[in-house]
Amino acid sequence: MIDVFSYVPAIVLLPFFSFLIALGAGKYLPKGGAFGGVAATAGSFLLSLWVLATVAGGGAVNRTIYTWASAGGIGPTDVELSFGILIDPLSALMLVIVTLVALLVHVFSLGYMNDEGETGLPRYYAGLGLFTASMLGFVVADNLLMAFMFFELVGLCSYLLIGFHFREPGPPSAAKKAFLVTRFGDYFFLIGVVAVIGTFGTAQFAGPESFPALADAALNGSGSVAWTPGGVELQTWLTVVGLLILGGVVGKSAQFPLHTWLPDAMEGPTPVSALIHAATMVAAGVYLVARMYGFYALTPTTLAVIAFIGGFTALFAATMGLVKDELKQVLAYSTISQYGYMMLALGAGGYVAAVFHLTTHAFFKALLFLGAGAVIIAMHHNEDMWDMGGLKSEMPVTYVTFLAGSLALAGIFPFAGFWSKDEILYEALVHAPGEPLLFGGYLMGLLAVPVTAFYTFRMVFLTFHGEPRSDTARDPEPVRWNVKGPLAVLGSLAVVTGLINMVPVQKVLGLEGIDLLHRWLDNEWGGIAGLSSHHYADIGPYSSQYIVGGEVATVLVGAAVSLGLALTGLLVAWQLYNVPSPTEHTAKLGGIKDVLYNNYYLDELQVWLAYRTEDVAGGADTFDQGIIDGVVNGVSSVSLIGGDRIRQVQNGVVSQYAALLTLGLVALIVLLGVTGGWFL
Amino acid sequence: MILEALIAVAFASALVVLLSPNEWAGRLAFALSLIPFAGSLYLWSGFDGSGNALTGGDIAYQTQIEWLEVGGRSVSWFVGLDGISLPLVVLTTFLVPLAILSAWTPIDSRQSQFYGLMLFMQANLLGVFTALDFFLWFVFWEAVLVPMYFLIGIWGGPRRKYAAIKFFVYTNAASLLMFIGFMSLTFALGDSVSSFALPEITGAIADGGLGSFAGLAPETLAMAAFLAMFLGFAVKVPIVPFHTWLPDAHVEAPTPVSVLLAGVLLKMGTYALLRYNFTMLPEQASALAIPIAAIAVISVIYGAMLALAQKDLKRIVAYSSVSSMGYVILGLVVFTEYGVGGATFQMVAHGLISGLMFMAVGVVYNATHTRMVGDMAGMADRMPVTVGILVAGAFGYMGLPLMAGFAGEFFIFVGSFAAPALPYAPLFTALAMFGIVIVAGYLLSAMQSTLFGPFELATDYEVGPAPFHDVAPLAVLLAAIIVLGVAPDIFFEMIRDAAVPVVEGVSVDG
Amino acid sequence: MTAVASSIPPEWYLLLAAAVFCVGLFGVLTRRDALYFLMSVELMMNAANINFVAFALYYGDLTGQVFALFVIALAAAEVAIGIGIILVLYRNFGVTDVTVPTEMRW
Amino acid sequence: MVEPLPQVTALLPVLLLAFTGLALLLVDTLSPDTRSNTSMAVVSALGALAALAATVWFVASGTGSGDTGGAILLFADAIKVDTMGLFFTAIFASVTSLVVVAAHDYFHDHPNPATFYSLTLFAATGMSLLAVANSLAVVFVALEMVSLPSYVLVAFLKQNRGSVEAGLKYFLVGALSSAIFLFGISLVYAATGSLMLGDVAGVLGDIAAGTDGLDSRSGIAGLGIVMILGGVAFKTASVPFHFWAPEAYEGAPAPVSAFLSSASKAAGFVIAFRVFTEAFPVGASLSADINWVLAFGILAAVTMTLGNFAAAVQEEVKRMLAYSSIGHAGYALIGVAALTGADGGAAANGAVMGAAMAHLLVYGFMNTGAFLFVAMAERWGVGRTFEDYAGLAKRAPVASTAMAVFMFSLAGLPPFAGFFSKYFLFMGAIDNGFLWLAAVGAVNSVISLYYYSRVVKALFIDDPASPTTLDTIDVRPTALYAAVVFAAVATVLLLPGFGPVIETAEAAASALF
Repeated sequence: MIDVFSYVPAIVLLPFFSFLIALGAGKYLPKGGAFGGVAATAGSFLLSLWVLATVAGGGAVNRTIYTWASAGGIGPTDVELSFGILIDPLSALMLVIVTLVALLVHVFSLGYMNDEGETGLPRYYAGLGLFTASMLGFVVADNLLMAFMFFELVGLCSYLLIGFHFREPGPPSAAKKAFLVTRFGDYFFLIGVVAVIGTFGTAQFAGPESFPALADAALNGSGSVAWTPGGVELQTWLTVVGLLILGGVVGKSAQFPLHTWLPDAMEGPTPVSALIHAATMVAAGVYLVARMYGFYALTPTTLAVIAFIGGFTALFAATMGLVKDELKQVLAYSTISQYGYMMLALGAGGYVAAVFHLTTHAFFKALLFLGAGAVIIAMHHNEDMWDMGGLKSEMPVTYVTFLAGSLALAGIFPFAGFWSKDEILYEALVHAPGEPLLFGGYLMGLLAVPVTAFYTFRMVFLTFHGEPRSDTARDPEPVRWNVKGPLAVLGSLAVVTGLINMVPVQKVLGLEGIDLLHRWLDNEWGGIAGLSSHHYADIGPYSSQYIVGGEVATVLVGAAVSLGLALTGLLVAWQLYNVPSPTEHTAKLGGIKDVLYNNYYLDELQVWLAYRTEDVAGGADTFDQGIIDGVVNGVSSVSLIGGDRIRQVQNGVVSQYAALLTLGLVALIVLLGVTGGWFL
Repeated sequence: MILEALIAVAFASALVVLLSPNEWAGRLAFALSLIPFAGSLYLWSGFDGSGNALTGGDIAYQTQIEWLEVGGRSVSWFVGLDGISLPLVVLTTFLVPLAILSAWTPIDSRQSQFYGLMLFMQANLLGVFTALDFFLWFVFWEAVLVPMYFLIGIWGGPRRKYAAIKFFVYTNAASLLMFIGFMSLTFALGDSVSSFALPEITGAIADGGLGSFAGLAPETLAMAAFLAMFLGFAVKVPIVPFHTWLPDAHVEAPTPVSVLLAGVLLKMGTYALLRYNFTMLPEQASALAIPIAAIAVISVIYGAMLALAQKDLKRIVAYSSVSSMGYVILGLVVFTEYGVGGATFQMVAHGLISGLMFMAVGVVYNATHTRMVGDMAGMADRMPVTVGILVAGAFGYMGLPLMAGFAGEFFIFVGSFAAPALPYAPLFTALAMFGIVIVAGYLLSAMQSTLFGPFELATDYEVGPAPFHDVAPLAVLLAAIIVLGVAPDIFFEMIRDAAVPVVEGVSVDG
Repeated sequence: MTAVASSIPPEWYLLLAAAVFCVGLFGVLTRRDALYFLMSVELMMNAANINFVAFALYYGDLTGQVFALFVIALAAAEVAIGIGIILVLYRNFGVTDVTVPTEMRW
Repeated sequence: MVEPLPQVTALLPVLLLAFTGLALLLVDTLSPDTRSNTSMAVVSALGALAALAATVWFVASGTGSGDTGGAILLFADAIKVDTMGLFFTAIFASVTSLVVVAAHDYFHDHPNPATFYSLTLFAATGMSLLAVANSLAVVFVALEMVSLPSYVLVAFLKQNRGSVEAGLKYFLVGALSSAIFLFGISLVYAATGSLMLGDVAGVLGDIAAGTDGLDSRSGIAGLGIVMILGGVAFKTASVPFHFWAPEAYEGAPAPVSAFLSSASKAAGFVIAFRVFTEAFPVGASLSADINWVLAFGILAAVTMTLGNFAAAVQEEVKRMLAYSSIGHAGYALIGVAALTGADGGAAANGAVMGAAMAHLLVYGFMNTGAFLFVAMAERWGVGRTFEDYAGLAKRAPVASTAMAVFMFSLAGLPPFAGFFSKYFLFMGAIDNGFLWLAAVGAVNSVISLYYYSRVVKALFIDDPASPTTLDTIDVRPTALYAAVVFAAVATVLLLPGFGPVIETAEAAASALF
């Protein structure tokens, strides 16, 4: 039996090689090195499936494969910084998702980039390859430091790909913003990493010597940590560390208040948006929390904060999605909103729910973006929905798949999104009592449901229904297999993914065992001790309470409420926009419209902050040149002036020389005489 | 005797190039500068030292020959390598050939003198990093000023004369202060030392050989000497507020000189701080831990803020060097293996990265004849490869993982966050870390406005891709940076080994 | 030695010499003519001679007296040189006033 | 070993110089038509070099040093040949040879250069005699032997107003100073009743111990000592007796300036070193309430400060060098200022005074070289200011490089000998606990770096005012070049070869304590 896990590095390295090939030889290869990328991601995908199968067969691994920096003292302890792989149900699942989406994006790019005659394709495919590789490296990371490093690399790739069209003014600025804002989050993440290593002497995710295990032991008194900052109580300190790491999550997963980079990131090519938002960069944040959930579960405050941020972001972003005119803008805010749901789930102790939504969202959001890409091709890169309309007859495949994705996003039964979102809300609901923050998060999450349904179908109707509102819409450019293929795959996934975890059905009908994902993440087929949902539930702070009657009742009520709300939103959208020639109704919102349209003026705020910082810098510069350097130059000029005074003594008249000479001598005599007492 | 041969070859080639005709001085210099590089690789391969050279570790390639005797103490030719000096020697011999390559385009007058001086400087730099006798070290230390003065003064920019004299006088003043400090320290040891060999002096101090001197009690004297030496080296590093000579020198100096100035000369200061202040007088260092850490943090943040305010690409990189050196100081003062080792590693890493940045900016300058952010835009359109490497280097500067800069900074942060020797260590570390945000801020802004967007150039030069011999060194540097970032242990292990005795110099309870 | 000479306490010789020295010094500081300057210097040297001679007598060893002769000879030589310089001074500047030549200053 | 040789041969260097001078004078007077500038220069150079050779040989063979039976006393102990004397004689001889060689080109069109050579050699003779004097009488006589020719040399260009003015000022200040010096000697004689250095020291000891009646003598002796100190200050161009120096060095022919600022200054220091150690030992003087160490300390600080600060703001290179040589006098004074009376301080005292001696030797080369470069510039006819020197390196790379070497060496930068000599001097001061003196020296050497580098900047960095300015450089004065290059080479080689110098100097100085 060959050990598949020894091939795990290959999953990461294959896309990396495609990066090297595209970068080095891309311009000599057909399609600008696209095939290399496709082949590489396909290989990674197959390997990932194999890994998944192996894990299903009971295998799991947590292995250090490379020592980055040899052991040395950091004060309280010695540490060794290393790279390794951690393959358990969670990471195996994530591997499959990432590689699949990456593969489809590569294929789609053939249609979106090559067929559209883009320049700089080698750079593009190199970027995709590196992006995929970084994300995969992040997924398999076995310790926080390695995770951070690939986390950062993901950021770099987002910079490169968002700024792909560097000759235009917009993309570079968007790329800069994306990197800067996430870097700001990563600053706290980095402090967190250092703090974890300093506190526990290790950054391992799994195993008895992992930092979640050590923290658990230290909290229940059966162990201790190497170091805590003087005077800080352990629980508090762990909360602080948790929140610090959360900073990185908030940045990458575009949670409030660091979400502002994501809409701008739409400047990147659409397939890149699909990759970033569905499966890689933005997913990384949530995945990180899930990865080290054993640590977060120990600190209720952190969980509550996560839940609240998530719920708030879900609603907040959804409202902004209401009024956008560009196709991708709507999708962008929906992404932010959906990741808010995942955060809510994690904060609510719904570990499985979060992973579930992460999975479904990965598929239907990739689908939506690629669909949007198809539309954009058809519309000759015009994204304004008010110029579209009536496309469903022109591009049926795109329409059907896009519709599936939209239904999933809106959380309509029985599409994937329904199951995952419903479970999130359920988890939040049952854990909410006695947790004000969590309850607030739940309410906002619930409120976001109709809003989501509304803006989703506003988008669908404006794009595909009604009369064409422009010439291009009347005669859209056809798309080829390399566009339809990925859409078809993802479309079907968007429909069926929900089946992997039909908890409500199980609970209502009592069908045991159909909650595959639960059992999967509970290590039923194998996994690593301490990384199971059960364990998390045990150490977590929450206990379930059913408001309405028993469990089943609660399930049904919860599902009914969320579905009902979703349908309401859908219907409103139907009323307003599913008409031959829809008109803008945003005016009805009055002042609120501007606020929403300008994203609550948060970008303005950040710009303002940036300018103030520059002012401070300018002041510092003035101070530096004026005062500090002034002193330096002052010393020299003072010396020279002194020299000029001194030379005046030498006035050329020899008699005065004689006089001064005599004076000097007398002075000496007097000095020595007085000190020596000669004259007594 | 290999070490001697290395330095001798460097001096000899300097002389040869100085006398060679201008036409092929550049090529000759490059060829000759490869010899020391090969030599240093050989030294690396055969390196068998362990421990710290000053605290009685096994010194590799050691030679000690009596030179002269003054004031009853002997001065000797005493050179050797340990885990701290070897990486810096390799760095020097590695950077010089590349710097010489990068000079082929911009240097178009008095080439033989230029390259001769470059090689002369290299010889002295090698001396600085290998000398283990105070006076021998001091000779090399001061001798570096002479070629630098000419290199800035003759081939520099418009205000080159001002910059050259400022650098010259300022750093020399610092050396004198340091000299007085160190001499008082030595003579306070009385007859317990019979030479100026640094290991002997370090040992004597460690054994409590310090007596009262010039009316100062031993503790007072040690503290005074520490401060004198610290201030002396602070100018060289440079640490805020003694940094103002640096931007002027960098802006005026021609590209290859900036490369060596940022890449190696600044490291002289931190290297000396490590050798003298932190290895010889650890108690004083840890007694002053808080103020030193404070100025380290100030250097990081203040330097970064200044860089944020600059419009001249070279000035930006210059100020960010000030910022990066702040990390090194922080790493030194925390007295942990990762802190001190990381600081030393950061010297090498920053040497490579800042070298790359200056070189890349220089290549752009060769094409555009301007370094002002406002004067150009969209350079990526005209010189893709150069810009690509420049961007990579910039990310390296921002501490992108798997590049050398991240390794150095991360080692320092890990080493300092929980350091017992420094009160409020987590606070200081967190503050210093914020530098990585600001550095991203100004580098990204500068790149966005100069490299990206639609191409435009204030001047009307025809801009095309840079010649091979301009781009090649950039690529080589980038490769080195990545290698060092992926496998820092190739240096870090030996560095840490040499750092352990330094760390043990301070006894921290708990 | 004669009774007179020995009966005078040595301090008096010192005072005399000092007085003469000061007179010379006063001349040097006040006179602007090179020749007066020269003479004043001679005076100062002779003040020294007084000491030598007197204390040679006081201590009863001849070194002082012999040295005084040397000094006189050297003074003569110095004057010779001085006159020569004053001569060329007169040729070039047309004066013997020492305060006139001030071309080089500061 | 030199044992078989009769004692008097120890004076060989002095005699060589003296006879060379006489020979030149003889030829010049007997057959004025056969003399030629070249032959004169060659003869005097040979004479000086012979003296140098003899000196070096003596030093090498340890003549007069402790390990070969100690100093050699001659002429009723009036002469004392020891290592220090020989060391300084070496300085005088080498400077003299450099100067006479350079003079050959400098005076190429002078009607009667012969007198120059003889006068120079007579002055040199006086200096070397000064170096071995063991009695205040001999000191004074030798001092005049140095001074009188020097006055004439400064005023050597009779038609040149500058030269004459310089000569006049030098003479007047010199005459006054030697009068003061002489009166000081007389007072010391009055207080101690002897002129022999050793005996004076003995009586001073008695006075300190108070073992004889007249304790007021310490006052008289003190007065005398301060006046003698004044004479020393004159020779070494130290404040407040420095006023002659800027004018004399600027107005005199450049070779003469070189000679005075290097050799004559060293002569002043040999007086200081010998008289103040052998006649007025530190310990005895201090216990007799005569704190001349403090006096020298003040002088050193003031002198180096005045010299360097004034030099920093000069427009003319030659005058800048003049002030810089005042500054260096200040440095060298540390050798007698940073002395300690504490018992057991002998070694440290020897160290610092030895460092001063070594500094003077190195200074002899680098400063002479610098002035000879100025001589070359005057020979070329380029102007005197920094601006006039702009871009010279383009036309005269070798000479300019040599000048750069001198400047950096004077500034105390490696890899030049000035580095060691200066830093060892500061080190000696610190060793004796005179941190403040070292600090003042440090500040000053920073200033000096500024103005020395101005010259280098002019030569190498600045561009000539107009392309034609450099056309005046149409000759290559061989002898001048030879002298300058030789001085430069010596300045460089003395860094690696500093060992023998400093060790000899220290040994010689330590022998005095």
